[in-house]
Amino acid sequence: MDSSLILSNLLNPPIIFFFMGMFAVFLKSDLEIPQPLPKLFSLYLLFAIGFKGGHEIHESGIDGEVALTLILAMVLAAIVPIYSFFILKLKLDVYNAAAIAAAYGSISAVTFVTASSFLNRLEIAYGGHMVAALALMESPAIVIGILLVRLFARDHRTHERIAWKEILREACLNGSVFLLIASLIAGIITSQEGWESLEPFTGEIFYGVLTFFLLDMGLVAARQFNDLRRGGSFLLGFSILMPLFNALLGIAIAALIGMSAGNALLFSVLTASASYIAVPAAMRLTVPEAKPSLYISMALALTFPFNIILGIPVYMAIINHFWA
Amino acid sequence: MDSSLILSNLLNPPIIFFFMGMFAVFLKSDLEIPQPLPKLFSLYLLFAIGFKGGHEIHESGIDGEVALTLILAMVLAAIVPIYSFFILKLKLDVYNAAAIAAAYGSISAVTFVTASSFLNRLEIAYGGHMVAALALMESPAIVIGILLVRLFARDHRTHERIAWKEILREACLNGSVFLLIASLIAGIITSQEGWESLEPFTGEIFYGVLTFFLLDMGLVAARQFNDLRRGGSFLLGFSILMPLFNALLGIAIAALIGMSAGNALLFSVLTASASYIAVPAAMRLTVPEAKPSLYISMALALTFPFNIILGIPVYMAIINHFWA
Amino acid sequence: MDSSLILSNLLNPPIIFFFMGMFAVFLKSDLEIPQPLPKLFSLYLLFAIGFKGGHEIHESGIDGEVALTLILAMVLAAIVPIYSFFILKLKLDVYNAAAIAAAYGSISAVTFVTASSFLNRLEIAYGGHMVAALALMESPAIVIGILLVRLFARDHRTHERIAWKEILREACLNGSVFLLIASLIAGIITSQEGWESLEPFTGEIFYGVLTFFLLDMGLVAARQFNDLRRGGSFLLGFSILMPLFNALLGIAIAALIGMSAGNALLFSVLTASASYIAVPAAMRLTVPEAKPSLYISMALALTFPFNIILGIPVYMAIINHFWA
Amino acid sequence: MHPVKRIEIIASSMEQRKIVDCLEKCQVNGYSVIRDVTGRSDRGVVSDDFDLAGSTLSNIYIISFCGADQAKAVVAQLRPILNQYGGTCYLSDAMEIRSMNCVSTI
Amino acid sequence: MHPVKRIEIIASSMEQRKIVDCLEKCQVNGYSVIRDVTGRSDRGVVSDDFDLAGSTLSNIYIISFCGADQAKAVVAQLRPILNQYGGTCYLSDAMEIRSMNCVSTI
Amino acid sequence: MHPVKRIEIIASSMEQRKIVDCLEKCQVNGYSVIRDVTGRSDRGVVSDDFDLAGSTLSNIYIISFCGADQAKAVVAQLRPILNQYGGTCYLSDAMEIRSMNCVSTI
Ligand SMILES: Nc1ncnc2c1ncn2[C@@H]1O[C@H](COP(=O)(O)O)[C@@H](O)[C@H]1O
Ligand SMILES: Nc1ncnc2c1ncn2[C@@H]1O[C@H](COP(=O)(O)O)[C@@H](O)[C@H]1O
Ligand SMILES: Nc1ncnc2c1ncn2[C@@H]1O[C@H](COP(=O)(O)O)[C@@H](O)[C@H]1O
Ligand code: NA
Ligand code: NA
Ligand code: NA
Repeated sequence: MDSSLILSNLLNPPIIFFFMGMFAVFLKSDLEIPQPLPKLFSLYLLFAIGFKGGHEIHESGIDGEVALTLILAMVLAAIVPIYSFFILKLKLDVYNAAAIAAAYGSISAVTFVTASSFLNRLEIAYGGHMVAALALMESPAIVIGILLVRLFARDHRTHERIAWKEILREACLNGSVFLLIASLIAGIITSQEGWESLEPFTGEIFYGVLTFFLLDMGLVAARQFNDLRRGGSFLLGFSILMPLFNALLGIAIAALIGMSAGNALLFSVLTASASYIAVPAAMRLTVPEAKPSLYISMALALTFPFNIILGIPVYMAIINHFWA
Repeated sequence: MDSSLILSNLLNPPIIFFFMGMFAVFLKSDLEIPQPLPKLFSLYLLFAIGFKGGHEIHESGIDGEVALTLILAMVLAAIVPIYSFFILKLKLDVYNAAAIAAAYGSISAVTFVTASSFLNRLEIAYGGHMVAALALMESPAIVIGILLVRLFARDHRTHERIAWKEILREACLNGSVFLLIASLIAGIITSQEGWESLEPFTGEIFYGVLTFFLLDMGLVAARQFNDLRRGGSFLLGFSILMPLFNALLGIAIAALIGMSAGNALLFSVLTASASYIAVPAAMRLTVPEAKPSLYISMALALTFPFNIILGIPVYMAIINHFWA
Repeated sequence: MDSSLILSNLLNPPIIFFFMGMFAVFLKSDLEIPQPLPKLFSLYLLFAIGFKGGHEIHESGIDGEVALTLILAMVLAAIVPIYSFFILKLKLDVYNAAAIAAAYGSISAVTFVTASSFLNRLEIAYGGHMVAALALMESPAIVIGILLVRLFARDHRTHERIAWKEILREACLNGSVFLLIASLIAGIITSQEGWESLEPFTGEIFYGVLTFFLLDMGLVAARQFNDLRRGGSFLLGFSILMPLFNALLGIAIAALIGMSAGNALLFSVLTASASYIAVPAAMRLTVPEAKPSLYISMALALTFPFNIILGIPVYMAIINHFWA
Repeated sequence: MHPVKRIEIIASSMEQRKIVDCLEKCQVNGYSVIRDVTGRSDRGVVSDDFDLAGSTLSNIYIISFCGADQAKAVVAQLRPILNQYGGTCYLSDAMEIRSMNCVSTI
Repeated sequence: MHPVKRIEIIASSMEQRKIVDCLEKCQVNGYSVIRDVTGRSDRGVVSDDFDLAGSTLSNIYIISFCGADQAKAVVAQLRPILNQYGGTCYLSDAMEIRSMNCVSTI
Repeated sequence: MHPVKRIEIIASSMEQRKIVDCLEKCQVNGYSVIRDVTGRSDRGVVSDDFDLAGSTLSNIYIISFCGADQAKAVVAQLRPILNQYGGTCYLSDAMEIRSMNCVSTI
């Protein structure tokens, strides 16, 4: 396998600064990036990636592959939580199993952004519709997670009606998804001129903002390490092996429908990544019995670093191998 | 009339994102841009527009037209509130009429910035002294508003002396006006080299920051819609027709003194726009009897969107028609 | 002496805006740049200066002069507080004398950044290792300051053990030092490609962010002026003459070991500048008897403006004179 | 000066709308909200680390001074919300310094 | 431990200077200020939506613990300010845990 | 509803870790933290002007509601920390509105 991809990824500013953030916590430095600065960076990244995705869709148009990709993305986001749930139930109660399963069915936008900047660096093209896939994969897993609790938690407060309206709004219209879709649409409908006028903002400083943001993510991820220990080796193994398996599944499907190498990487990263923002927010409301510290720390302190540090270059190497 | 100007304005990223912000509120998405991020964007915009204006004054010098424009700008800012007041008094008490009149005599810096970026896009030149007009028009309306209350509110606490010192400081030295004037002066006195060193900061990312800021303004404006209903149709009509009338007045004066098309647009936008920041702050102190929800919602939720969405391209079309 | 250097420095946007910030406070404008925006700017500046420094070290390698510079920098940071202490003890108690001495032995990163952008403007090269010197000079002065209190404060709570671990962590791993060193290392180990991808972020907008940050520093410095009065003319004199003397000492050492003109300026600025962030934080914990208002106002409201407004061009003129 | 009750509510910022509606339903028209509050309870730690893009997972602190009867009504209305979504509420005593503000009415 | 009064003041951030001066005039040298407080009163909603550029229209929450006599003086001084510019003030009881800090004097 | 003690602690944000550890050592598992508090005491003014890069010199406000016995333990543990590093602490009375949250246990 092409280990130079891993090395070059490691020496990439965003990844270096992610490590620096982790070191800061381990060395007990008081470095911190206070709110709402991380919020600013993440708003910016969603805005930029959405707008660029929309512009590319505008350029390339929508065809059969695009539609198929989007449908398969949503199907995967619904299936992954189901088999994850049954694996997790071997060791956990229904509530925690369902919440973790939902997290792994959903996606992490930061992992996606990191993968797309990895592709930019290698000058491998990818379609703007992958951003649409990103937006569409956030919600199905949440709905499946709630249904799993309903079906398998016998003693669940069945007299309480689920506030589906509120949950679906949270799942489909939470700020991140909304901003992503809004930027995507803006990118599609804006004029060439409008696109060019934003280019210095969405393009040139993008990499720098990502670097700064990953510094913060390093701090945040490292702060979750303590919570990990309580999880035990079963959950540790799950946090690494499940994304790996999901990525391979994603690559297989990408190969089947003949995606380009760039799209295949993003597709595998979407299936491999786990949500630590939208899903926790939704689960808090609907499955308060599940421990947030558990699913947040797994998705954020293990799966996320694994994906951005090793996962992305490894998946790329596999894709390069089979696509060549 | 040239309807393509309206359409091309609508497909412009700042305007698209303004709509997206409004949609987010209507769809009850939880998207928000927390403080002090909007403050950062507005500080940046004032800084950039002031510095650019100053640089252009430095290049072109000051002549008779410039002086005349600045004087007329201040005169207009003092006259508009007077006739607005008498119209408003038909339906409102003295306090609210005076406060709203002051808002419409004063200006909205965001509307001005949006208009100037509209001109940049069309590659129509404008003078840096229009930024000086922007700075000068904020205060006179406030003073007139307070005088109107003094003169017409019979039962007003006349034993209380007006704290003119505090009011004038608030009107002339509030942070926005100060930063604008400071940046203007900095642009005038800095060296060519100093100007170039800031260009990537004040120039290239300007459009992106404006887009982000208008996303927030869309959120904020839409949140004011509820308050509007209480205003009734008289105030709704006022919020649209008064800016239109004021813009036409501005265009007429611009034609009379022979301004260029670009300057004429900015002049009309200054007279047409209404303040929802500086004036409310000053009125809170001096006319506490007026309902802020009333004048803020009119200026922000109706006049502001009207101006940036329809007003600017319409005024431009009118100017194009007469200037041609 | 070359007075044109002083004038051209005064007309430089960062310096102009520093003055504007001071004026805003004197005129009682309500302009403010609320937290965490100043924090964002300072994080950015440390990140950019560290990363650029690291990249230059990567390009030029490390040689004897570099090692000698770093050693001398640390030695100076330890010696300056000692003679400062004995001068200050003429008028002050041990606690305040030691705290102020530590501040003047340590450095001000913002002064350094301003000096480096001054050099960029004049197109005078400097070595990336000067950033390493900046990072290394923060801690020694703190340790010396605490030792001075131990040695000279007879009635000091000697039964209390000094929490050296906590103090050293605060001195060597506080967020500013950590981010600077992390960025330096990142700049050294990243690939050429990684460096280029960040260039628009760390390079182009750098000057603009510095300008904005100095606007805030002007506000903050001016707010400290009231506290200055309590200090009396002895401390006023100290705040101007000590940096001047330290700068001359720095220049002499730079001449002795044959530094380039650019490095000599940065070296003199490091010795001349006084800390108003890291040292106060450390002194609060270890010498609570010292009045923060005293050492912060001296370092920030006098020494800092003196250095960035007059000091930097004057030191440069002296260096130009002798190096020619 | 007359006695009032101080109601302090700490809950997830996602519940702000519901809590404020509940206050207003009980005619409590005076309240203040402090955002970005972190904390800990039996349910675990609440930090602002995950307040990214659209999500605000940190807490709010709502304080309201009102009459004893209103406070009782608020507590009754609030209890089911706190039970379902989490959040804590405390009551204590205070004295109000009446201020006479002129308020215009349209 | 000895009894003190807790003074809580919520007002527009534009009034911070005036209120703090008033505290200091009454020898109340200990207070804390929380910024960016939003809220509602009979005068309407106060949000931080309009805190743009030079304007900060949101509220501040000032809390101060002091002796009963000082509290009385503060209330007397504060009343006209609150009447003119708005803002609310509440008093309640608390116990101070004395801490003995070394404070240098020059 | 049952009576509890309100503990209010205002201290430098650098002491947050120590204070929170102290609360947890006394089995006080419920508390809330407000950051970016400025203020003044006999030691001088604390502002957030110097909160640059790695330094956060402003204060935090910690509030915790707990039983009287726990409060006593906290005060005893806290006193030496406040004496050494500064910070103030106040106790007062409040009533807790019990909420019954379902909490999962693994
Ligand atoms: N005893 C307490 N004292 C102070 N704050 C508390 C207490 N219990 C809970 N909180 C706050 O209320 C939030 C929600 O509490 P809960 O609904 O119990 O999870 C927590 O995150 C804390 O910030
Ligand atoms: N009863 C109350 N309880 C809590 N906060 C209040 C209350 N009344 C007013 N406030 C706060 O004090 C601010 C100013 O009040 P006012 O001067 O009455 O407009 C309001 O914006 C609220 O944030
Ligand atoms: N009497 C008081 N009332 C309210 N806050 C106080 C009081 N005394 C001190 N503080 C706050 O507690 C912080 C630390 O106090 P100290 O340890 O006494 O310097 C101060 O900076 C204030 O924010
Ligand atoms: Na996934
Ligand atoms: Na106007
Ligand atoms: Na020094």
